[in-house]
Amino acid sequence: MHTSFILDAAKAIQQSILNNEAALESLDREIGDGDHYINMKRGAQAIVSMQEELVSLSAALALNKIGLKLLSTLGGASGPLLASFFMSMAKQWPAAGKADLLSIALAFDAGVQAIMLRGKAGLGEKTMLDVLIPVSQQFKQLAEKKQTKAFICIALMESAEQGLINTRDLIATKGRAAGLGERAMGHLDPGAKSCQLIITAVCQLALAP
Amino acid sequence: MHTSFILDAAKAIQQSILNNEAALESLDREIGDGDHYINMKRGAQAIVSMQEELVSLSAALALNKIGLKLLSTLGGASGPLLASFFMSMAKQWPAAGKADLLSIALAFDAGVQAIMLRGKAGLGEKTMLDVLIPVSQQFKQLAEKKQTKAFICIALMESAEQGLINTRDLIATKGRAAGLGERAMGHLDPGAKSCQLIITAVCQLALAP
Amino acid sequence: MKKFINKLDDVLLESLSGFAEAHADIVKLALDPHFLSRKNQALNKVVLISGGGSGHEPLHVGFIGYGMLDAACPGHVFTSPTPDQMLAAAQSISTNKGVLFIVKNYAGDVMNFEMAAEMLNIENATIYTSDDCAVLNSTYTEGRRGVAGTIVVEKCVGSLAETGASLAECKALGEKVNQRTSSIGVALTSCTVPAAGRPTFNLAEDEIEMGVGIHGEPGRRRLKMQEADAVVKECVEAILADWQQKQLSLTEQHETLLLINGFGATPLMELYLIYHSATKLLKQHGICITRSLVGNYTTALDMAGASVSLCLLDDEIKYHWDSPVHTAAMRWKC
Amino acid sequence: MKKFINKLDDVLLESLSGFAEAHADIVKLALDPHFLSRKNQALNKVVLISGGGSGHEPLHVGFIGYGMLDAACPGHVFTSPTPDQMLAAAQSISTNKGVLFIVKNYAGDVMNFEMAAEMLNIENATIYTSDDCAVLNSTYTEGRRGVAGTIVVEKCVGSLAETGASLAECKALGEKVNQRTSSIGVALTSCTVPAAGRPTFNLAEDEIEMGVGIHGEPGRRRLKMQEADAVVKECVEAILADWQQKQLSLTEQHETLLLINGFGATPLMELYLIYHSATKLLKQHGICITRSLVGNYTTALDMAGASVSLCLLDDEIKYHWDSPVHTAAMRWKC
Ligand SMILES: Nc1ncnc2c1ncn2[C@@H]1O[C@H](COP(=O)(O)OP(=O)(O)O)[C@@H](O)[C@H]1O
Ligand SMILES: Nc1ncnc2c1ncn2[C@@H]1O[C@H](COP(=O)(O)OP(=O)(O)O)[C@@H](O)[C@H]1O
Ligand SMILES: [Mg+2]
Ligand SMILES: [Mg+2]
Ligand SMILES: [Mg+2]
Ligand SMILES: [Mg+2]
Repeated sequence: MHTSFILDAAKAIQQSILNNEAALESLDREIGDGDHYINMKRGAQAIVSMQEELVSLSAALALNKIGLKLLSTLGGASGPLLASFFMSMAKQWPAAGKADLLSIALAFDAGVQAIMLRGKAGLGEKTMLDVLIPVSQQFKQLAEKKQTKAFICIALMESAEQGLINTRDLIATKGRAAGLGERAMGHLDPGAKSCQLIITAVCQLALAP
Repeated sequence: MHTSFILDAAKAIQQSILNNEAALESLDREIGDGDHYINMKRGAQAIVSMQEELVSLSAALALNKIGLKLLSTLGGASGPLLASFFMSMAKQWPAAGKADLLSIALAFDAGVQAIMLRGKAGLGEKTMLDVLIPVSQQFKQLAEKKQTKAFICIALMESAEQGLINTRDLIATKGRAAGLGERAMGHLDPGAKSCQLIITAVCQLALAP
Repeated sequence: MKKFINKLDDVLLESLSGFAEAHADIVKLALDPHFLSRKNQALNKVVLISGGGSGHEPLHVGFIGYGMLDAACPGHVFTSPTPDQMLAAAQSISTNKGVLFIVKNYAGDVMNFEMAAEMLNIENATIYTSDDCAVLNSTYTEGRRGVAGTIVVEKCVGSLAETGASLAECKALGEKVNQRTSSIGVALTSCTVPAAGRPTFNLAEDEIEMGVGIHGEPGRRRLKMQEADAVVKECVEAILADWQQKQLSLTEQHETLLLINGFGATPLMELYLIYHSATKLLKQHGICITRSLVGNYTTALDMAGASVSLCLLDDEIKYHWDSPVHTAAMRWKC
Repeated sequence: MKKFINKLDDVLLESLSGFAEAHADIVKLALDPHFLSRKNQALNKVVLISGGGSGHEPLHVGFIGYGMLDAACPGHVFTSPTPDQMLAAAQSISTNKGVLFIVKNYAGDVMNFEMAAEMLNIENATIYTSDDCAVLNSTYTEGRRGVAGTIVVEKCVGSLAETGASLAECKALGEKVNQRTSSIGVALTSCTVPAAGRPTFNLAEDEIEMGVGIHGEPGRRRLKMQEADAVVKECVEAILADWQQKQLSLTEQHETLLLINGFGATPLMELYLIYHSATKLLKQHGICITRSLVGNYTTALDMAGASVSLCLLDDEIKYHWDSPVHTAAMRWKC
């Protein structure tokens, strides 16, 4: 994977976030404080504006810079979490020319682990991890089985979708919705929704001819 | 006129004010601060509660007590004005047995003069005086001409109604509406409305068999 | 209407009781007729008494205390207090220096205080505040309204009275401060008088009322909501035009006090944004701001909106503004 | 949505600029990353830094100054600040006593401050405030939220830090105050985040949200509007139940601080009515109130509503609450 792919992915993610304003905004209004869309929009905008600065860097360096940028622009709960994801993923990122799907999956998994560590959270707590953990596990498994990129991308999009849907009937035990008890049930988690959008945007880009 | 008439009049006035809540309230909301109905209601309630205290007094003393009570319960612009009206009217009130219509008209006029003095206002300033001044003038004229009580009552009710309607197209130069300029046009003055209600209630009572 | 109240008739008394309890170190509450006064009354000073309809809190009760008012007479919501309140307050505090009433220039307040003054057998005088420059044709009417600038008058006269100055001196300073202060307010929403149960006026979702009074009286004009800078520009220009009309001349070394007052429901975040906007614009007009006050000081119940007040300082006013004050709503240097 | 703003993107900076201009005698504003700090930094004291999403003003910027915070890092509206802000603030102030972060216990705030703390090469510690007893099942979750009680923590720790106390001592006092303080809030209306342009949640004309968070997070339950005494009763009982759970024992001579905090759009008149109601109820429970604070101190933009906080004082807390403080929003004895 080249840096140019990362830059294109950033643009695709930004577009996807902008297209889903209503959903992101209303989800966080329902069980949070209503700023998640604005945060994600600000973060995506900041990354897209880095194009020039990133284009000449290696993928690992670019991912690290992205993490740092998110750390200083996103804010909220998603800021340090997504920043940690990118910075940890960057650390594990395979060297140029060695970026096979399995090593990318392992780097991705390192990112997800960093979120778990930072957020002290796991599966089933009604957070972005309910999308990221299953996606990461499946990514590793399918890459180990040497499935094609296309197969993997489709599977991950489905997995993300499923993870997102799973958050609907969970009681939140982390994040702002944790106070809600049963009242959080019936609502998707906003952070899970953005992660699903991000994964879908990247997979679709990877699928494009 | 006996004190018992005054007490009955107080009840009739209170009833009329309560019946006209919507009108009084909305007029003062439109060109004032929205409290006129509440003020009048509180004032009327206070007077009606004085029944026992007043019943054994002369009409003049009762009217003076009413003025003092209004002074300490009404508040707002209408408080000192209506209080001055009653206190001045009380001073001019004819002695028991001498309460012919002309002397009552003169006492009423003394009350209206007191309002003019206290409020530094006259005709055409979009206040309660636009009802009270014409009513007072007509009262004096008709009483001088020795018209019957019934004739006078009907004439005063008409005059009050006309005075009230006249306030509609005036620009206010006194009271809270004075800042409004042309925007006050098209609205009746709330204080004029209560005075019209008061005069009508008293006249109707006087007309009753 | 949703408000924290029990019975409508008890709102005022329960609220005043809470105020007196929360600030029992500074004030005490007298009942029937109602007024609040300093817990420890200073002797040998002019007694400063203000008052007016309730619903503008902290005005006036929040300004009772050392360096400011001696007593305040709260009326019902938006309704002037009655003369018996002012009489009782004045009579309960006896000094040999006389009583100075500070009254916002509204027909109701003026007449009720006037009657109290006539009935009072103690030497007294009255200052009428009239800083509101919103109403354009005020020269043809009974005059301008007193709004947020009243605080500056109360603060400065309060400080002077503390020095043992005479009634005439206190009145003169108050009138000077009033003359040098102009204000104008803007409403984004109406307020709701508890007893009325519904908004006093209606503004469309994109309308604002320029020049609104602190009781929700309609103002100068109704206009479409605009960006803050445009709204504040109209306020600042109205004030500066008023200064010109008042022939307040600005020397090279002039200093001013800028007061951004919230009407009750506008967040501090926006009040400070207005402050920033006003300073930018005033600087463009060569105005030098050296004192400031930002917050909810003269409110209109739950109205969203704010007013801008500007006071042209001189050494005397500045001295008395800066001097120690210890009240519930304003406290410094002690 | 009608608000005094120019461009959405500029709200925060313009508002902070106004704040810094209006209080230039106390604070200064640093840009990129944004933070505010004392104009005259005291040396030889623990550096107290707080921060959080904006929209709660005067919290935290209004509490920078002598006797309270050294710096505050404001995030976007309702969004935690980012670690670079805390780093810059901490690095700009150098004393040899270390840095104490005071953080309201929200996932976002916790993680951003945590990352800053990890990256900071100065000795530091963190206090997490968690006075909100609204959330019933908080033991199963990541914990209770920090709300208006945070002010009491900042005031007391601020006072102690001024004496030259150590980082550990400051942290210990802050944690004690937090432990002895419980709060719960009620919303009558939602708030509107400027960038969202619409209310965060919807309440019917006769509904209230009991236990609401200061970002409009849903609370304990939604109920029909009732008279103030009934609403306040539920708040007071929630607090006393929480004290029991915390095993705070009340001696004969106990003293408490009662804080009635407005969320932004509720008039002072109602806040004092709540204060009166709360004192009545607390007295019935044998609670003795000897300190009080009533006003808009920890707001939620333009939300109508209020919170009740009760702090069980001891001699140390009382001493530090009473000690001089000079900030934009709280000032006494100096
Ligand atoms: N401890 C945590 N672990 C993982 N994800 C979390 C955690 N806390 C919050 N989140 C995620 O963050 C999202 C909220 O992000 P955002 O709205 O930007 O921040 P905030 O909650 O501070 O307003 C939640 O929907 C959830 O997915
Ligand atoms: N100077 C005045 N002279 C005569 N009547 C006046 C004067 N000022 C006000 N009023 C009357 O008082 C009425 C308003 O009374 P009210 O609403 O009770 O008091 P406020 O205006 O103080 O709220 C006006 O409608 C007007 O009729
Ligand atoms: Mg959020
Ligand atoms: Mg009125
Ligand atoms: Mg009134
Ligand atoms: Mg947030």
